[in-house]
Amino acid sequence: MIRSTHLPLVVTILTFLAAFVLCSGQYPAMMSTRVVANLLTDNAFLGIVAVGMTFVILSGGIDLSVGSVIAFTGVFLAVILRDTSIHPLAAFALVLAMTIAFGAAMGAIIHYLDMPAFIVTLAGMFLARGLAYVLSTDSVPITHEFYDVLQSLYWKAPGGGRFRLTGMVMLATFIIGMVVAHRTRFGQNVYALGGGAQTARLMGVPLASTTIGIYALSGGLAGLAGIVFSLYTSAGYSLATVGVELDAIAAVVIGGTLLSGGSGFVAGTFFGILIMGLIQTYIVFDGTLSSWWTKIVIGGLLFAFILLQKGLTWATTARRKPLIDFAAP
Amino acid sequence: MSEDTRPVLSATGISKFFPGAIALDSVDLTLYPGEVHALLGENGAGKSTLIKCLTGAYRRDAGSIQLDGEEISPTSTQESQVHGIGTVYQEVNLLPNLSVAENLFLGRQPLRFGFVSQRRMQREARRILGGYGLRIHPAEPLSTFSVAVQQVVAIARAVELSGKVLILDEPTASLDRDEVEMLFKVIRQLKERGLAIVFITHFLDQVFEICDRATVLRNGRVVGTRELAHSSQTDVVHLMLGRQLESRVQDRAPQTAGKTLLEFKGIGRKGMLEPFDLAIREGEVVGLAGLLGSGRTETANLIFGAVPADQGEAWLRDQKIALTSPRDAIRHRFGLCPEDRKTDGIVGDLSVRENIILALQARQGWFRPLNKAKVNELAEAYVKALDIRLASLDMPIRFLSGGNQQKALLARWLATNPDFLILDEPTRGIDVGAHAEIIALIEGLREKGMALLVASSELEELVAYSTRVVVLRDRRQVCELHGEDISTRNIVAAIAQGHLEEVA
Amino acid sequence: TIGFSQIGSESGWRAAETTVTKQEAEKRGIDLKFADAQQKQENQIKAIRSFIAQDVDAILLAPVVATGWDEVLEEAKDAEIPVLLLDRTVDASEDLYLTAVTSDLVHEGEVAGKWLVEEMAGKPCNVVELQGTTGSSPAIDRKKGFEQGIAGHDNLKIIRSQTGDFTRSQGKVVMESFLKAEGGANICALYAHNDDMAVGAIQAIKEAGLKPGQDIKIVSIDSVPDIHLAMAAGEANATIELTPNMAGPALDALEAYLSSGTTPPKWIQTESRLYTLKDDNQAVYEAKKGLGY
Amino acid sequence: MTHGLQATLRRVAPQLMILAAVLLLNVIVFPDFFRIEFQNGRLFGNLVDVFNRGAPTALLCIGMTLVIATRGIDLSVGAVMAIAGATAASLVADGSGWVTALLGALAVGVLCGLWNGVLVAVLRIQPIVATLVLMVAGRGIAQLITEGTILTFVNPGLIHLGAGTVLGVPTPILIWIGLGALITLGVRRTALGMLVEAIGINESSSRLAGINSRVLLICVYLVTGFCAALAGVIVAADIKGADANNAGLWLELDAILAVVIGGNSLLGGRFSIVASLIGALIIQSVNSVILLSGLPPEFNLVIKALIIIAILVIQSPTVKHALYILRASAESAGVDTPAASASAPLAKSTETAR
Ligand SMILES: Nc1ncnc2c1ncn2[C@@H]1O[C@H](COP(=O)(O)OP(=O)(O)OP(=O)(O)O)[C@@H](O)[C@H]1O
Ligand SMILES: Nc1ncnc2c1ncn2[C@@H]1O[C@H](COP(=O)(O)OP(=O)(O)OP(=O)(O)O)[C@@H](O)[C@H]1O
Ligand SMILES: [Mg+2]
Ligand SMILES: [Mg+2]
Repeated sequence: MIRSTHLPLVVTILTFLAAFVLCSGQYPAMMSTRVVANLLTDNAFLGIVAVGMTFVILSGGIDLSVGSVIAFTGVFLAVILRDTSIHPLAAFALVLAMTIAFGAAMGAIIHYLDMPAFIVTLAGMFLARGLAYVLSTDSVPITHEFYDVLQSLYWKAPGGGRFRLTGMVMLATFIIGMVVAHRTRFGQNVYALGGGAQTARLMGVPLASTTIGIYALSGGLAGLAGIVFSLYTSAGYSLATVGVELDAIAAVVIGGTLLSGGSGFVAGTFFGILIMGLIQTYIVFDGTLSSWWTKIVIGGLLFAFILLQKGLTWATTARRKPLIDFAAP
Repeated sequence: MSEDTRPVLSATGISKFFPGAIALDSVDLTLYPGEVHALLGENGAGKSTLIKCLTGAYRRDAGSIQLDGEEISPTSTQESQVHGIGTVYQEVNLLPNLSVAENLFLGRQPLRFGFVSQRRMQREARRILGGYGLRIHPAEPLSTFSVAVQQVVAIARAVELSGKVLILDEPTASLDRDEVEMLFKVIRQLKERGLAIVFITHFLDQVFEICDRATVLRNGRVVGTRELAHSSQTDVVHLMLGRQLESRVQDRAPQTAGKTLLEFKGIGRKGMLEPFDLAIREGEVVGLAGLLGSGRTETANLIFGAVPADQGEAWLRDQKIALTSPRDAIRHRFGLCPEDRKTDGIVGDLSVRENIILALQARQGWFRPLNKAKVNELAEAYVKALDIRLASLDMPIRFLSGGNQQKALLARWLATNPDFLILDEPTRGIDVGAHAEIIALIEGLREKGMALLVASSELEELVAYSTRVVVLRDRRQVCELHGEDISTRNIVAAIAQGHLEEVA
Repeated sequence: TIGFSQIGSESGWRAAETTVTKQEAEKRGIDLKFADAQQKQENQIKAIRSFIAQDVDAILLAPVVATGWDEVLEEAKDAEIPVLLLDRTVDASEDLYLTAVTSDLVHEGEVAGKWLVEEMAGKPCNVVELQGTTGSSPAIDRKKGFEQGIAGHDNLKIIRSQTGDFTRSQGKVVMESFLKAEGGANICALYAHNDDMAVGAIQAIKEAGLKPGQDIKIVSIDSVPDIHLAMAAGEANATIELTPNMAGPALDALEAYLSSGTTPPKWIQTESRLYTLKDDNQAVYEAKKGLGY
Repeated sequence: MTHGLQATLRRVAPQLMILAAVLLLNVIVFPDFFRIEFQNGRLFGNLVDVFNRGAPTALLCIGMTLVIATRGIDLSVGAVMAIAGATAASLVADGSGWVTALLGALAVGVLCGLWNGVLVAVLRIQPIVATLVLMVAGRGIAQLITEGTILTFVNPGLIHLGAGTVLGVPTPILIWIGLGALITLGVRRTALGMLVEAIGINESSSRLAGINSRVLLICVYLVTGFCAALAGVIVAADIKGADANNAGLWLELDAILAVVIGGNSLLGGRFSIVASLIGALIIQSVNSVILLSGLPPEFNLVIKALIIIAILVIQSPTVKHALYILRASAESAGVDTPAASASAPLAKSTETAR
């Protein structure tokens, strides 16, 4: 039986499948391992931050800093690998520690100073991008052989699609994210926070550690996404991934998570990512849209998805029958 | 309750200050194992504040707490839970987005290999709720259930959490007799296990039925502690109010109803309320009786246009009118005091003054602000008339105690001078003194020729002021009682009749 | 079929490049698939991958940044699709692309610097600089080039340098603050990394009661129509052309390569022509007006 | 009246103090900061620039304050600015007069507001997502109008709105102060202000109290669209061209920041437009510090972030509360005035409980 709470997830999955079939009908080349592999590879970093964003949004917050944190991570890695002889793995650990601390600091400010997440993470966004500029304004290539090794880890499927390591990292992140969200106390606390912070507090949810944990998680995943992005481009660039936070938020919302918090699924976000990737692939396959029409069409499709979701949710809640509660005494 | 047993919990000198108000002034409270301790007091006396201080939801400003002889100082509700103090706070405090089982087990979910085991959690939830006569699917989100069910879940959760002390702040306000009985059964069991239970309510009958001792608060101070076995209701009421409650003349209201004001014909909404006919005359109080979930609130909302009807028609003074939104209703001089004051009534951050004039202003229109002098005059008049306890008219209404919020909402509608006033549970959470005042107020309004429709779960109250009682069952009108027929017994019979049919 | 991955449409020049590219393709009867990346490298990479999946005959790429293309270019090479770079080269091994048609950004800055050196002829001159978007390669290279151009001429001194984000309004805002911070009389020349910022700055100078082009010399880069209009009015002094027609030479090279297998040189440099007040700027303006700038 | 003025002053006191501090910072990096001259027929000086350059953010934050008061947010204002600018430019390019162009642009802005309002109030889409649609698509629409170019115009009337002066004062300053005053009076002298706050705090209660929350919500978005359009026209007029690509880019974030610095809660409810406007001036003063400091542009964002974080921390409820207690206990430690001794037990006991 499909539980009513699972409906948005089902809707998202069905929407994706329907859209994919429709697109393939128009451009048969889309039904290839290449396109599927590209969807995974090209959206790997976005998917990873979107997992973190899902947690943040589930808790009723928002994290605008992720795009800048990705850029910062990339620049930091590039600069440190250029200027020192540190091994990339050590650099990864270092940068992850930094981004986790950065996220935790934002979470602490949000909780202890009682400030809205929107504003705190907006300042975080300025700060992270600013620090990236200070490190280097130029784009810095990464030429470490370990990077070549990581990049050469892929499986070439029949049909030419390359399933790369980064795509697998994204899948793993999603699976771990799902387990954490639904099968751990931390995950339950995240949902509780999203259901109402005051109530959650009265029910004994540790607000401070949960809030800090959520933003630390988001920061850490942004750091991981930064590492993936640096593998993806073999470079660090301070102007990279501008506005990625909005893409991530859009993916989360399309995936059926409510921005007001408390309701949604990590798995939904995965399909949200795929849907967004599909939209872009479709636009490129079409190849006739001018710059401005590209923007308008993306906006329009975003609207269409929101509307579809709204309609389905409305249709199902309107029919919801009250459940009979008390047994005769 | 022998003198020599050591107290489980003893709080001494608890004080709490709010800007402009002293909510608690050096309050002492002692709980012995195996006792049910009533905490009584008028609205705004500081009962809720006291338990919030005890459980760490508020930071207390002075005082100490000892649990089993050891000093504790919980700074969060989580900490007090760890100490074995389970609490149900006044407004239902559960998470609507989580499932029933998740709500029950939040913070102490059964783990398997370090991961939360949903299956075990639901099995356990089913077992626990079964003990309260509740047979529901625990995987459904809490929001799909009625307030009563949510209240029971909240109680069940608190009971599970309380190893030593269980605190219940007005748990019975939205429960029916049967559920109350069920709750009392559980309380008696816990009492036997040696728990100390704090029970806050405004129903004195319930206090005398279940409690052993009572501590009475007035204006943030303890005015006395009584062994209930050795005291009377009047004694306790006197302690609470600081004065005698005039015994009201139990005269049946004379039948002087005027001409028909409103007539509803076949009005209803699919899936919510069966179509019904109802006529209401000026100077008449129509009572709505029924069990939880029988559709009283739905009737009120439908008539007010809060949920538009999809069939039937409404006539006002022999003119057909459309009721598709509250605004329509208000234009026709209707008023509705909703059941759930927290979500549908108060506008928390606005001042008490603004809350009182809100409906009047909304009817006046956007561009015709009420003048300041008039606003003050109105607000002050109602604060006085209804005896609303507040520090200042400028304070946000959410800082008022529950009962005083209810009175402020009444004031909001009285300020619009309505022809027809719908009251949904007008005395929920209101203290004995105010209770009597509100009943008197309803009678006063009726005498002035206003038409009222009052939904309430308190049958005595319905009997006291209704000129006619409509009994609902399963979202359908089942019968109507007039004049001399109106009595608690008859109403119960009318409700129960349906029950028997259903079981058969 | 040829795929064209464009950065976006962040400026008039970019829009013109897109227009010209489409025109050039049409002229040759080529079916051009256009993908706008909204200024994001990841979108460009996605677009190239999609082009590969569609099995296009060649790919035109106007890279948003120099680094980070190895992986995707390798995939293109594996699929035997030639890639031609427009207006910027990439930091990747040369065998990954067929050719790059670009201007020399450093050279442009240098031309601007040299022009100013000549114009001032040894007189002392305080220069203010309006940089492009922080971190973008034109901003970095044009700054570097200009500094090279004026190196060794101690009479020229850059006294203030701040970013104007390549936009008109920021150009105006930043120029206003320069004028106040340094005093209009102290500034003798303005170097702007693009014409749009210069056009904005001209307005700021006028509002401050000074004469742009005379009191403050103005040199900028790109040669968009509006700067020629300003030059025709004597309000700007020099601009260096960055042609939007990168696709023409690229498509020529591609056709030659596909039909006869002639490998083009790895770098086809477009001309960085200097326009000064001596040119017929009104005519240049008229000629450029219709190009979609 | 004077009572209301006093209340307003008390409300905006923290913002004024912060503004003073940031202006002081300006003076430190540039001692002549406060010098104002009359030059070339217009007031000329850094302070004038702060007011003039703050105009777009100030205009945006007038509407944004109202939207945020209803517990909403409008991410599309930057895009609406671009659309409005493009509309005005293309209208004058087609030979219309500046009045027509202005009215046309404003109408388009209001239309955009209507779209957002309907999405939020009727379709019940969460504001942040609802306005994200127009944020993404709007810039495309603006570019569609200008075809990606900067649409330059020479109409003196239109240019006057952005770059002209009235009695030596730059027109944008007069426009934003005028509109700010108009709307402040408009919401405070009528019941609108309170009703907007009511629906922001508890929409369900407000609806049941008879407030037409749907129409009111739409109106609020209309006002925001209007303000954004006006800002768009000013920005275009300022550079004598509509730059669809860059006009108002990311300005929505500045506007939201201004509203928050103005002490308004993102959770809706009580609002003060005056405080938001001061917030806008604070942001512009921060920008001015950055420009005047002469530091390399790499540091711009870091400086901005640090100053903003400092401002926000000072304003956070927790710090405010701590300051309040500190002040109270300092008072009680001092001379034994009756007022001080009255507040003393409160402050002390709160401290001991920590
Ligand atoms: N946060 C607050 N700020 C200011 N005053 C407050 C605040 N919370 C409560 N009060 C005041 O403290 C007093 C005690 O309130 P409390 O809620 O404890 O009353 P109560 O005894 O539970 O009443 P009721 O029976 O109506 O629930 C009231 O006068 C109330 O106005
Ligand atoms: N939003 C809702 N979704 C589904 N069912 C609902 C909803 N609201 C109420 N119900 C159901 O409708 C029925 C009527 O509930 P309601 O509480 O309004 O009845 P009532 O007679 O007014 O009871 P009381 O006022 O004593 O709580 C209940 O069975 C409840 O479960
Ligand atoms: Mg209470
Ligand atoms: Mg009810």
